[in-house]
Amino acid sequence: MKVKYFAWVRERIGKAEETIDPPASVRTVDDLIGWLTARGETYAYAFEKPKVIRAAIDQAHVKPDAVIAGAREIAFFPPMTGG
Amino acid sequence: MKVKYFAWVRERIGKAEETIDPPASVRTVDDLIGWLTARGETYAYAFEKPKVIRAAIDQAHVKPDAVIAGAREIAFFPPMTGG
Amino acid sequence: MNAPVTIRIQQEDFDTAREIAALSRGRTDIGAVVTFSGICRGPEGGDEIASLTLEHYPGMAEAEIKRHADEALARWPLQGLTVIHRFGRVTPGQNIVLVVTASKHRQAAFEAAQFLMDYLKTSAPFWKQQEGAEGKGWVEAKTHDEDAAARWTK
Amino acid sequence: MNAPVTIRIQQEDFDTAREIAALSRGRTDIGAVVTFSGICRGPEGGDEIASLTLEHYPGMAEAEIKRHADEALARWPLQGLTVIHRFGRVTPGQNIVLVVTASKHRQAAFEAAQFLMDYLKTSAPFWKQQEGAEGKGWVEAKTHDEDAAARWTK
Repeated sequence: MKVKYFAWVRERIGKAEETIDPPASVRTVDDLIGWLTARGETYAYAFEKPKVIRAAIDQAHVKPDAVIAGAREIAFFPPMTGG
Repeated sequence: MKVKYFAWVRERIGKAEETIDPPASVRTVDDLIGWLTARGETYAYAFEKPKVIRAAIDQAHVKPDAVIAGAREIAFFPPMTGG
Repeated sequence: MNAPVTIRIQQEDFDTAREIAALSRGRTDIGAVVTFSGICRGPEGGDEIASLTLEHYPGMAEAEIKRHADEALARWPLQGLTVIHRFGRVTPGQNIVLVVTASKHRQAAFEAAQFLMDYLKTSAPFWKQQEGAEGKGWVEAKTHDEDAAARWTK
Repeated sequence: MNAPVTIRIQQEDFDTAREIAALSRGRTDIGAVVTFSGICRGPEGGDEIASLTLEHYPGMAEAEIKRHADEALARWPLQGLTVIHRFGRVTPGQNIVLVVTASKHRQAAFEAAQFLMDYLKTSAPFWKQQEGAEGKGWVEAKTHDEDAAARWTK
């Protein structure tokens, strides 16, 4: 599954996207944040305040309890500041 | 005192402006409408529904009970439809 | 604060882009520009409007618009505003009125433009006469325009 | 009803006049056109903003704007709408975003433009990084923007 990062989430992790293969126990967006956080310092820094992080599955906004099964692309980013 | 007429008030009276000299008993805008109405058929037609008529004294909107003493220019017109 | 106000009553058309530029050119304190263009609509559902003729009360028209422009400046933090209202004959598709408001933030620019339009509709001394297949007739004032203007006095 | 929708995410600037013309040219069923231009503001107080860099999520940005454009068309009787959002680096005085709405009547055009702007601010995946004398920093989301967007769900 492809993961994308934007804005300061991208900067903190140090990459814009990557392909990951989390275990089946990682069911929701929240689980995935926890799993990524455990991958290293840069991830822990990016996700240090998980409540601030927004997520999208296949380019649509989702809540933290959204199930990730079947997702092709998951994105993490800070609150939007466009317009 | 100069009186101006606009839109269908002007059309019904058949002139855009005139100079009038009403007696002192004509105190308010309402009185003036009554006085003008008595001047002839075209005026009676223009002012047949006095409640619809709007008035301005010296280019500022006024209510029917506004006193006309000292006015240089009084205007009568239908509700505005600009914009 | 330097908030330029432009008010013009004119027979000729206006250029919206030029008016936006005139208000914002060379400035970096404006974050939001709202424009409203009122356009003469054509025939719909049977009735054929060939044209509108706009009559106005010279002098008072400018004064009324100026009064509401000043009120808008007092109510919202604006960086500038422009109101242009045409008179004379306009045909479907042609411009009638333009309001441009500039502010740091969008809410002020939107609200001030709506406020000015609501008052132009109900308080500026302009009258529309429409001319169509069935002859000429004066456009009647609409209750919903009065209602729209009334919300600003709440 | 024929209501053309134009959505563009682009690096280059846009021309407000051209977009108004594209929406309304040759049509006589439009009575009201509202435009909103969001512009990069310059330094104020002590902080010196030299530029903004806009990052976006390609694909999702278009999809989110399209979703809200469709909602606007469902909620208001619009004759057309245009949304253009730039990405990349913009300097003070330059355009960031444009919304154009066209309708028979002004209220629909005003409300739809406000609705679209409120959602662009809070829901379209764009992020602003500002660069000034003190270095770079990401612009923080504002609670009042969330509040503005929330009013449309009441």
